[in-house]
Amino acid sequence: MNQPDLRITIGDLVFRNPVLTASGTFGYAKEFEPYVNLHHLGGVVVKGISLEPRRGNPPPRIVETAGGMLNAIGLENVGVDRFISEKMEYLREIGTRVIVNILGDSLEEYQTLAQRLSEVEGISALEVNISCPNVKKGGVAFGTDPTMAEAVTRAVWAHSSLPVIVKLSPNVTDITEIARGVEAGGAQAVSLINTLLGMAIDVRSRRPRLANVVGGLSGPAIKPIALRMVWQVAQAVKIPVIGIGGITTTEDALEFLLAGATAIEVGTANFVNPRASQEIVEGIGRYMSENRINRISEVIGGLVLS
Amino acid sequence: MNQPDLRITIGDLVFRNPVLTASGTFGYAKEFEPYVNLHHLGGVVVKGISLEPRRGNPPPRIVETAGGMLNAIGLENVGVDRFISEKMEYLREIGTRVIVNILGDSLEEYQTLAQRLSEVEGISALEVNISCPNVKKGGVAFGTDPTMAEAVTRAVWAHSSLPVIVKLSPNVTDITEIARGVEAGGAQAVSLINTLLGMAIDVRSRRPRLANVVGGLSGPAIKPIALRMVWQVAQAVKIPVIGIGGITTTEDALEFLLAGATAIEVGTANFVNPRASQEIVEGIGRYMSENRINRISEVIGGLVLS
Amino acid sequence: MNQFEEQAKIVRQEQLTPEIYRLTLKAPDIASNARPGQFVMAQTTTSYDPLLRRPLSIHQTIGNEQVQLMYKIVGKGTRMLSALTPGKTIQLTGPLGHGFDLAGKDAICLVGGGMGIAPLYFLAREILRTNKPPKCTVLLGARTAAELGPLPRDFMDIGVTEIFLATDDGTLGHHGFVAELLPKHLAPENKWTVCTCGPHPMMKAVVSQCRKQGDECQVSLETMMACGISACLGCAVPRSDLSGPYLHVCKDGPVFKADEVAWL
Amino acid sequence: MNQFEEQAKIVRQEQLTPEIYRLTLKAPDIASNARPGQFVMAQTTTSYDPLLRRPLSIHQTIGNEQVQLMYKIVGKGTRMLSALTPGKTIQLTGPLGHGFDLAGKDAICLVGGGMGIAPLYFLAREILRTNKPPKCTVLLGARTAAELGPLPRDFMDIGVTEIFLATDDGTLGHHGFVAELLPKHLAPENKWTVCTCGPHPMMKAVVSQCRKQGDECQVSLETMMACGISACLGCAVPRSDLSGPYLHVCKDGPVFKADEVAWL
Ligand SMILES: Cc1cc2nc3c(=O)[nH]c(=O)nc-3n(C[C@H](O)[C@H](O)[C@H](O)COP(=O)(O)OP(=O)(O)OC[C@H]3O[C@@H](n4cnc5c(N)ncnc54)[C@H](O)[C@@H]3O)c2cc1C
Ligand SMILES: Cc1cc2nc3c(=O)[nH]c(=O)nc-3n(C[C@H](O)[C@H](O)[C@H](O)COP(=O)(O)OP(=O)(O)OC[C@H]3O[C@@H](n4cnc5c(N)ncnc54)[C@H](O)[C@@H]3O)c2cc1C
Ligand SMILES: Cc1cc2nc3c(=O)[nH]c(=O)nc-3n(C[C@H](O)[C@H](O)[C@H](O)COP(=O)(O)O)c2cc1C
Ligand SMILES: Cc1cc2nc3c(=O)[nH]c(=O)nc-3n(C[C@H](O)[C@H](O)[C@H](O)COP(=O)(O)O)c2cc1C
Ligand code: FES
Ligand code: FES
Repeated sequence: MNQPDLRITIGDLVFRNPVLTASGTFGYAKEFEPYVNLHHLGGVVVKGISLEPRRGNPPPRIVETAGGMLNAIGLENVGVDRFISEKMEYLREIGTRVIVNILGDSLEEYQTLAQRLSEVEGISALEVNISCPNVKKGGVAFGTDPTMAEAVTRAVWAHSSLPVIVKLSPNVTDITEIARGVEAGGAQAVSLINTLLGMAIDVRSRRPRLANVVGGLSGPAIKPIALRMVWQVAQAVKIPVIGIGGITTTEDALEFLLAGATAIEVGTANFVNPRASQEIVEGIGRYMSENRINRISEVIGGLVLS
Repeated sequence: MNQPDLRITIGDLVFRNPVLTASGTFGYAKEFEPYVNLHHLGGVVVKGISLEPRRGNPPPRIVETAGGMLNAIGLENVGVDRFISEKMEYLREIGTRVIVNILGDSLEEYQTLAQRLSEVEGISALEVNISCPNVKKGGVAFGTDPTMAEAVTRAVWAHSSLPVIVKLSPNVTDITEIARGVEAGGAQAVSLINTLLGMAIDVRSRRPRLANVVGGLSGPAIKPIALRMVWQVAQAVKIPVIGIGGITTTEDALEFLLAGATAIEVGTANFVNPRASQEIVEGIGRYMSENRINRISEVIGGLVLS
Repeated sequence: MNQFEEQAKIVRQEQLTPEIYRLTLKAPDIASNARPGQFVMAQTTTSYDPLLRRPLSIHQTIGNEQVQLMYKIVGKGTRMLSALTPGKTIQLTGPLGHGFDLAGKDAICLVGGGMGIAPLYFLAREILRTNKPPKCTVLLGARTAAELGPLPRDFMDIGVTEIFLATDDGTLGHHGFVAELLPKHLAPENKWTVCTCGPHPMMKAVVSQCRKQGDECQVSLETMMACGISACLGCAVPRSDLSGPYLHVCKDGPVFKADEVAWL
Repeated sequence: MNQFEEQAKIVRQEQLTPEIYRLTLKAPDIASNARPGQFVMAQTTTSYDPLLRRPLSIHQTIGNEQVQLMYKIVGKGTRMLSALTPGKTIQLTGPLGHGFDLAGKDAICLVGGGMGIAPLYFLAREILRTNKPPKCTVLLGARTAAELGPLPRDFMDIGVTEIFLATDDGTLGHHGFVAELLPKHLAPENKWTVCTCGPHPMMKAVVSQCRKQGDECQVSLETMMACGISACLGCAVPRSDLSGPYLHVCKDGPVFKADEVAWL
């Protein structure tokens, strides 16, 4: 039998395989050079970039929970200028697709970021993080209202030559509504889920365990929720869906593909095992060979309902 | 030092201590007689009761996940008539408060249930499960819309002499909105959270692991989300909040009390350790003695923010 | 209800085959109340992953003090259980469910497959102890000889004389399925009660053969279980007529009359 | 970057005190690249609870083959680690972060408290090996004598001659805090470099004493860590002027010049 074909397509972009790394969990890729053959990955999504550099939240910023972790990094990043001047040179040479995750507090910020990054060589797509609060609209997250989500998508899309992936927040009543808004706004794909808002308290000090009080829950604990949302969204929109949330093993990745995800992103698992992303690429290949599956498209959406 | 005073009040009801058991995880209490001194508990909330008996969903109905479990029992129950004739006799004698969890597919069903149960001796309060789909409104859950949530609350309240606790679904964008709706509808208290909607797939058979495809996620995995919601709701409403979600140890219970919960319910932990609820009662007492806390009210809402 | 929650100290942890272990626990309340076919919910770890306890049949009781379990490593929980060493303590809830019903039966045949053999050993001991004269035929099946490990010997050691084996690959006894041994070894002049436990397809074949022969059949079912104590309602199985309320394996079973439940 | 991911086989697991363990692992890539003050991220279980690996300092390397860790049981992760037996394998990432900077220092004083002593042993060995003549004073503190276990002896065995102890309860050495030993034992005629690792309040006191004496001070900090490899940005600590971007312990540290970071 031939080598199985793991390639997937999002918009006009072909990816070597469906395994990407999730924003904020893979640094700017260089951090993983000792552990992963970066060019074996489908792509990397870099840490969220804003217009201006951000310090992020004060520590403590992370706390472990049952089967997961909370983070309140607060979107610490070097800002778009330093990102372009300091990080892109390396990223252009890693031999895989680079997706830049962007975030802003206003439509204008998203637009400017989209514009700036479209001029930069070596970027395959933008992933728009819409979980951030809209400062102008009283801090309600862009990602919790379908109209606002559509507006951000349109703003980015109109100001960029790059394919636009919009990353959805799970902290909503009906994620398919948001996904449809984003699709209408011109997104080439949606990725989901971002973290679930959570909290932990130290009963000895009676204080929150995170200086920011609340943080984002990620890791295996959230996988069932993420998988359900990916399945719902895959049925609700026509654009490709990228599944994220607790993916740690090959089996986890396959669950998301079967539920209808065209690709997946490995997040917190990179912290637990820095080789996780590459091991999942290899694992999917093995699964396909063992089950005599030639193309990954035969797996995607392959869930059997009786 | 005196014995610490663990009593709490919800409406006019005094509870021996803040530890209740969550609906659907404690049967009709009798199942736990070999393991727990039922009269040591603050109260028990019995399995959700509907007007007619329900078969529930076909098996498989449960699957374990990282730090949690999914269930799709499908609200199997004996119906209100058999509940009253077969279960209440025992429940009247257990020496603790009995709260009956009710569910329906329409406002009328909730009303009728409220009416029927108000006539029954030995029931301290009703807990209204509003996570169920409203059959008349196209299956959207009562619990995801503040107006609908208010309407159910009002319907139950108007047809019952019993205090009404409304149990909130976490599958919403802003749980404080729903809580405020419910408060406006006349609820004496809110309890939260119910399960988060999730899913799991068996990659070998390519089938969902639950016959119902999706199910409710519970257990330690969801604790950070539940705690965050309880904290938010405790700030948003004036009525007491009952905290639920992944509570397994005394520390977990204390986290919820510090976040502002007046009482807590122990759920999935009853499956993992049938003595969990009683151990938490004992643990809270010990914590108070060790920290020279006389009254539980000194713990409730005691979170320190700097 | 004679159910108990015990802090059970591990007395012995024996590895019988690469995958099969026998665990001896000190749990006097459970030991002195257990009946063949009943099970326990066993804690495998203090971690939250895996979260739930695991249902395991009682393989035998030793005096009124000890409970023995026999289990196969199939996943995280059983693997963690196998890593525990003597002196450590685990929580055990039991004895749970309804066991086999032997009242007034005289010719009894036990048909076990794989780990389903575990509870049948306890049952065989009970039959040999109480039935006078004991008439107990034992048919054991497995995929391959190694999977049976010391089990056939164990049955012989307690005095079972009629014991016949089958392996899917023919490495021991009959080459084929254990259900195929029934017509050969159950003399039609007796009114047999067949007690079976094992993989679903095996039990289905046994039930169908019993129907043909007109023998009564009791089956021990397995489902996913969250609680084991009738609280979660997770262990539902359909009744034979596929209607009415579901049966619950942890309370109505795990042993059922074959005709009570549906064989899909 | 000289960082490696190794499947490290457990060579020895020694219990030194009721709570303190010493773990020897075969991890040649890490062993041959480690510098004193660096750490590893160690897997403690294959379960998802606890989920994250644990940061542990390198206590010493043995030849170019083995890495030794010394840890105290304080929670789930360290408890699970202590249950692992020789022959088992755990994943290890390292060596991570920046160690102590000894370039051009001649009079070095190591001040350790509790488990903070673990990396100082590796450091002492390195000083004795490279500094000619070695001038290495070691001050060790703990709550009580038992907590120090065999550590003072270990330092003497490798040739440290100037070693002074302090315990909070006076059960061994100076009755009081280890920082109080600094003025007495650091001869003012030398230009000392103090290297310290231990509980935050202890290090704060050491830093403050060093400032008074005009001695250079290097501190090894601890924070919660999810990744250890500069990917999560969880290990932030504020700079001494409390402004500008945060420092990250796993990358910019764990060893910092005392003046780089804020002492709140
Ligand atoms: C009443 C009863 C008695 C039992 N007695 C024994 C016994 O004496 N010896 C023994 O070895 N096993 C027995 N089992 C089965 C045993 O409970 C499972 O093998 C065990 O729970 C698996 O746990 P795990 O974490 O190792 O595997 P998991 O990682 O949980 O699962 C591994 C695989 O086994 C499947 N599985 C898990 N649990 C069950 C289950 N309860 N039923 C069917 N499939 C399952 C899973 O779907 C998965 O594919 C019994 C089960 C029941 C319900
Ligand atoms: C660079 C570095 C090197 C270290 N070297 C050593 C060493 O050589 N030997 C050793 O015994 N320990 C060392 N530690 C500390 C060690 O990592 C923690 O003790 C361990 O992670 C606790 O895990 P646990 O699961 O047992 O405890 P948990 O259950 O996670 O926590 C128990 C308690 O300890 C606190 N805690 C946990 N981790 C940390 C942390 N990283 N910093 C501060 N408080 C924490 C928790 O808040 C909690 O109160 C080091 C830490 C760092 C960052
Ligand atoms: C420490 C940390 C930092 C993160 N930073 C970002 C970010 O900058 N932008 C973003 O869109 N998502 C961010 N995420 C969310 C992840 O990309 C991912 O959506 C989420 O963690 C769920 O996946 P997981 O469970 O596999 O981690 C971050 C997550 C973690 C844990
Ligand atoms: C098996 C099972 C059955 C449940 N049945 C009900 C029910 O009938 N009515 C209800 O309001 N909640 C029901 N719940 C939800 C629990 O009461 C509780 O809100 C939820 O499980 C979260 O708490 P936990 O994480 O402590 O279990 C059920 C939960 C489980 C696991
Ligand atoms: S296993 Fe919970 S009811 Fe049977
Ligand atoms: S621990 Fe993750 S960046 Fe330092």
